[in-house]
Amino acid sequence: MKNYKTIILSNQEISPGYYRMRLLTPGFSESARPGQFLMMRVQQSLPPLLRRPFGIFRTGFLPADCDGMPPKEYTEILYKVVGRGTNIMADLHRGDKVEVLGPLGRGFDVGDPGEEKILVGGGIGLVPLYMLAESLSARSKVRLLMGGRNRDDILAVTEFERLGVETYVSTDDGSLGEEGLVTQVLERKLDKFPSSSVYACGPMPMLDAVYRICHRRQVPLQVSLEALMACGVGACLGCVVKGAGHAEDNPRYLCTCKQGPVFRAEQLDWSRLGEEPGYCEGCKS
Amino acid sequence: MKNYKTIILSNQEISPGYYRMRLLTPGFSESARPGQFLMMRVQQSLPPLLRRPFGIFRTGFLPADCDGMPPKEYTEILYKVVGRGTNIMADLHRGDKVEVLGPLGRGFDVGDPGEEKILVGGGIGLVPLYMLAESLSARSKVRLLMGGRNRDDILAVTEFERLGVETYVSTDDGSLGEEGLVTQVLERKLDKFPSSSVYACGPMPMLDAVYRICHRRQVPLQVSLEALMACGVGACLGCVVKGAGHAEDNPRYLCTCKQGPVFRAEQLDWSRLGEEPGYCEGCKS
Amino acid sequence: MAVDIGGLTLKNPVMPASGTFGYGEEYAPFLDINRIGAVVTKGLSLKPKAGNPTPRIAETISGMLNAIGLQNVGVEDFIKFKLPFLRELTTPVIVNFFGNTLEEYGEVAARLSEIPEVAAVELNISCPNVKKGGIVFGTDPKAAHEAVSVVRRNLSKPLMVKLTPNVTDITVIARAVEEAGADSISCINTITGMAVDIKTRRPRLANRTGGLSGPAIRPVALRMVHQVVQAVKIPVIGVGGIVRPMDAIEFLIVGARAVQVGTANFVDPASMITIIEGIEQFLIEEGLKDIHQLIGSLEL
Amino acid sequence: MAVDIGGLTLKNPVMPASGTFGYGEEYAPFLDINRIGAVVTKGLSLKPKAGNPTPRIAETISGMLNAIGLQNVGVEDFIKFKLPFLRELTTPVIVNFFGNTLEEYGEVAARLSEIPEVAAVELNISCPNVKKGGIVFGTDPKAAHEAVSVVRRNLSKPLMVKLTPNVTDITVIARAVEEAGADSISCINTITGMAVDIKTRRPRLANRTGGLSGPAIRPVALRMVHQVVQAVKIPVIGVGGIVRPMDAIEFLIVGARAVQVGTANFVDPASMITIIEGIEQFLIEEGLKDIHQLIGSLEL
Ligand SMILES: Cc1cc2nc3c(=O)[nH]c(=O)nc-3n(C[C@H](O)[C@H](O)[C@H](O)COP(=O)(O)OP(=O)(O)OC[C@H]3O[C@@H](n4cnc5c(N)ncnc54)[C@H](O)[C@@H]3O)c2cc1C
Ligand SMILES: Cc1cc2nc3c(=O)[nH]c(=O)nc-3n(C[C@H](O)[C@H](O)[C@H](O)COP(=O)(O)OP(=O)(O)OC[C@H]3O[C@@H](n4cnc5c(N)ncnc54)[C@H](O)[C@@H]3O)c2cc1C
Ligand SMILES: Cc1cc2nc3c(=O)[nH]c(=O)nc-3n(C[C@H](O)[C@H](O)[C@H](O)COP(=O)(O)O)c2cc1C
Ligand SMILES: Cc1cc2nc3c(=O)[nH]c(=O)nc-3n(C[C@H](O)[C@H](O)[C@H](O)COP(=O)(O)O)c2cc1C
Ligand code: FES
Ligand code: FES
Repeated sequence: MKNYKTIILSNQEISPGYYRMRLLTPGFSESARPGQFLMMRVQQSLPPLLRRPFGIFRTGFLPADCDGMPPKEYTEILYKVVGRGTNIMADLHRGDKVEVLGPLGRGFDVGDPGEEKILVGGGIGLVPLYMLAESLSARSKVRLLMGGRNRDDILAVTEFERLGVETYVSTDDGSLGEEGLVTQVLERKLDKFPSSSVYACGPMPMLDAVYRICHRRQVPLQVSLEALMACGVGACLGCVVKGAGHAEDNPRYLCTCKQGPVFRAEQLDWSRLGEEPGYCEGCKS
Repeated sequence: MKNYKTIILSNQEISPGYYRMRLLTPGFSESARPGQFLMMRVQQSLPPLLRRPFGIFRTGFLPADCDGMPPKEYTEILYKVVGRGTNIMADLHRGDKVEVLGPLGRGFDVGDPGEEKILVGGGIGLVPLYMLAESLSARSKVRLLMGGRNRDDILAVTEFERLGVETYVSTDDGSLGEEGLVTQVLERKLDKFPSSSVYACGPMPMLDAVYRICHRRQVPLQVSLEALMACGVGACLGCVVKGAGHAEDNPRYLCTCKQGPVFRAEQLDWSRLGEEPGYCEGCKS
Repeated sequence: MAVDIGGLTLKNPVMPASGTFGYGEEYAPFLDINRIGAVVTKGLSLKPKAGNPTPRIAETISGMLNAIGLQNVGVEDFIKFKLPFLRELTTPVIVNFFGNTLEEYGEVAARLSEIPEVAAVELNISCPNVKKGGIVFGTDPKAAHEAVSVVRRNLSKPLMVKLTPNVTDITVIARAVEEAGADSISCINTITGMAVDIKTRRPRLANRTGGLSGPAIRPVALRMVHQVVQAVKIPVIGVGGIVRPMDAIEFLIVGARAVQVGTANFVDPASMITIIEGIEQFLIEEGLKDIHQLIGSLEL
Repeated sequence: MAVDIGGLTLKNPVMPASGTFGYGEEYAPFLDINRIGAVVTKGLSLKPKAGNPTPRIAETISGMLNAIGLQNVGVEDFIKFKLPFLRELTTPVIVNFFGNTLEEYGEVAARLSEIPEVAAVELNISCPNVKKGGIVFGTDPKAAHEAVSVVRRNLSKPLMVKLTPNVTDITVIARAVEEAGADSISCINTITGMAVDIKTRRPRLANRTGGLSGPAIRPVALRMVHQVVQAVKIPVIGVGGIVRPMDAIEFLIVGARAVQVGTANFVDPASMITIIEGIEQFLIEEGLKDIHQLIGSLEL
């Protein structure tokens, strides 16, 4: 965990409105766990005032230079352009300076080896699942159910396949893969592999539906949430989400940045999570 | 007078810390008079909030394209990088969008033909004198006394020479031209050509000294002043300067943007002008 | 887009904030003034006023400080030199004014009542830059009531009263002003602020402090407009940090009947036109037939 | 760089603003906490407090709104879970606290007095986000006097009192607080503001309004610190929109004995270190041997 004052190695549009940014981050990957995130300062001058949170897509090493320099460690994020900050990011180039704080938060609990694992990604919610798939796929059968509104929202699936993950794509308009909701695919897979555990990230309505499916079938579920964040480190208490047992007269708030962003489904109060304003608007829009 | 939403044709460092920017401004030069200025919005996003005022250095036409398009009219400014706004400007490139409001203010009164004219420029204060020299040099003998701290502050002198203007350069450190203050040169020239009229623009202490010299010798003087400006059009009353006869109990303020930036020396209250805070700090630093 | 702001109907809810649009003519070359809802003039007093020493303005982060000190030509010169331009406009003219004493408030009001071209007046009881009078009237409910009452008695035109944000509870002042006979309330004026040049160690303004305006103050202005809308029955005009159409829309949503655009005029002289067009566009996008479906439509 | 802030000497005048630095440990990975003048904790109450519903934060132009609602672990859990980390620090710990009633203020003060690791306390009579109590104490001089008196009687440590900017005249509150026995005053807390999502037409904060912080409010904070410095004899700690060294220097010049850095911690967790180094650098550049030559050196 540290503030990396670093530079961009590349920043490319990978699908309309979606970008992939690679950052130089020596020492980052040793500590980064699947499901963690970073807080990015998109430019030195203000505004925007606050940093923006992004899931860590993956980390890696550039091959060593001919001149004998050690291999360079990098971190990749995938992001969707939704507002002021991400618009500025889309204009950045190789060599531009940025600052990232991380890795932050609690990632996924990888669970027992051998168990079947189903990963459910909705649009940009795919991001934290890649490193999870990397660490799961060595020890378990992993299936990725990837959903989006249309083909543009389906990202990086071939990279999951390269890890040996079985992938199933669905889109609302049928422009890629099966036509329909990713949750319909999930129901079918759970019919077939009822003892799987599920890991999900995506828009809140999707997570809500996934929760209801898993809850009904008593399948263990971990979700990665989004929230508006100011600090990302547990200091401001701006990013809280209602924990299980929350009530007006007995409020129980959990910090998304510090106690999350990944939660076991049982930790959360699902009663109104689906309609929580301000959550995951980036994904919804 | 209008708000030109236009683009930059070129933007180059012409001396350390000084830039020359050329803007596409169809229709601008018909109305631009020597000594007028424009208000530039340095970028579409805020901050900086306010526009920045810059003297009009010159206007001109690009040669007509081969494809038969009409010649393109442009406007040039010269600026010194002193703070936030000018730093942003220095980073702009050909094709970048900017907005300029102008031409604004009252320019120089060119006076009678045949009279000897002495132009006194201090550093970036040279800017409004070029178009003045253009219009004077056809009808009068024109001398430019150009002063600066060191050689870097001496700008565009050869361009004045091309107009047939006799130029005399002085620098505080003697790194270019004569060593000494431009006001010493002025005294010598006035000894020789006592019936000249003087036009000056530069740092406030310089203008103050020029005023005292001209006042003593009863030589007509016009000065171009700087002031902090918000609107540039006479609406905010932020840019005022003390007029002749100003007193605590009988305050007389003149708008630098609308009644100036060029004033006849008699219009102003010179008693404390030299120590006016906030004036021409850009030139001083 | 037409709205009624207390006895005066405007063709659209966008007008300049006093002091940022001169007497109208200064901006005539840059926009079609007849397209805006109304013109609001620089604050007038009985006698001409010279204003404060310089520097009078300072840029801050996303805002600016000003201590103009209400420099103005006075009512008589206004009539002589500024009215001829305004008379030719088809859009209504709202004259902003202030006084140093209760009597002066009354006198200016009476004089303005005689001018047919003045469609309404905006009474400034809130300028932080006048040492005498000014500040007291706007921050004390009794004084505010008194000032408004005097003006009301001397005035035969719609009366808009402009409130200062530099108070503990703006609703108390708003109610006092309503009770004293205001037809509408505009808020907010600038928030008193300060900036220092660390090199010279002097205040950036000769007057030491000045009024903060611009986008920086918008959240504070919006909160106060929201409070005032709930406290009074007369129309409220929202002012403070409006730069983009969406900023104006925020104010309309919390219940402002119209908005004033101030500092933004300096940034882009055509801002008001952009804002008018942006609101029209928004109504279409949201399927709203009438601007009144937007005004006060805040979901709680 | 050492300064005395009313019975407590700090090695330098830079500390975090309450609520933006958690209980210290959250930021430990990002800066050497022992280099800052003091740690100031998130506001504590007698019992744990859950805070407001979400959304609790919204970004604004050059600022942010928050309505956390003073969520905190309560005094006892603070002692049990948060103090162990703070105990290991060599830099002094200032505990910020508040109460819902006068009795609670007294009780927390008494409890904090017993903790040797607490070097001083900061009494928050100014948070705009607590409906009960809070706001009343900070905006009324009598209530402020009473609250401070109760705390004073129960406290055996240096007492800093934090003022709200949401008042007509902050000097009245400052003097009341001084008279009641405060050792120092910190100001300002956030300015109440609001923002609306024009698409959903809902307030961006579940609490509707929240406190505005960040660079946008700096000119207002600086003005108030300037006023308070002139109104009282006890040391004043400047807070509000400090991001860069030059911002802190502005506050020192108008007379702040020390400064607190709030929202800037979110932007750059090392801001306080940068600010400390920047002030040191400035003293050298300006040829000042002692920071007291800078403090209050405003030229008028
Ligand atoms: C732990 C975490 C991980 C995330 N990972 C990714 C990722 O890998 N890729 C990606 O594209 N996005 C991710 N997001 C969302 C991303 O942070 C926001 O899309 C981004 O901050 C929007 O910034 P902006 O300035 O472009 O938008 P703004 O102009 O600030 O807002 C535009 C819209 O985005 C919404 N929004 C703003 N901030 C957030 C936020 N923190 N969370 C959710 N919605 C927000 C707003 O409500 C608004 O509707 C993540 C968010 C969190 C909390
Ligand atoms: C009528 C007029 C014509 C001008 N012509 C030119 C020109 O041709 N070339 C040129 O380089 N500069 C010119 N200036 C000065 C120029 O406007 C400022 O240097 C510029 O606005 C500084 O902007 P900034 O954001 O870089 O500096 P800031 O960060 O805003 O300030 C940096 C320093 O510049 C000073 N400054 C800021 N604004 C002004 C201003 N309006 N006038 C004087 N000093 C200011 C500040 O006091 C400060 O010391 C002119 C000013 C006026 C009023
Ligand atoms: C330079 C300047 C001069 C002003 N003069 C007046 C005035 O004469 N009378 C008045 O009521 N308000 C005056 N104001 C306040 C504005 O009308 C407005 O209330 C304030 O600027 C907030 O709006 P804004 O953020 O859109 O600028 C002035 C503001 C500025 C910036
Ligand atoms: C997220 C957040 C939480 C805050 N919590 C508290 C608090 O618990 N107690 C308090 O006295 N002030 C609290 N404040 C106010 C700050 O301490 C500070 O007074 C204010 O933010 C202005 O400073 P800044 O502009 O540097 O942020 C909080 C501010 C923020 C942004
Ligand atoms: S973002 Fe600040 S506590 Fe989570
Ligand atoms: S700059 Fe606004 S009146 Fe001159």
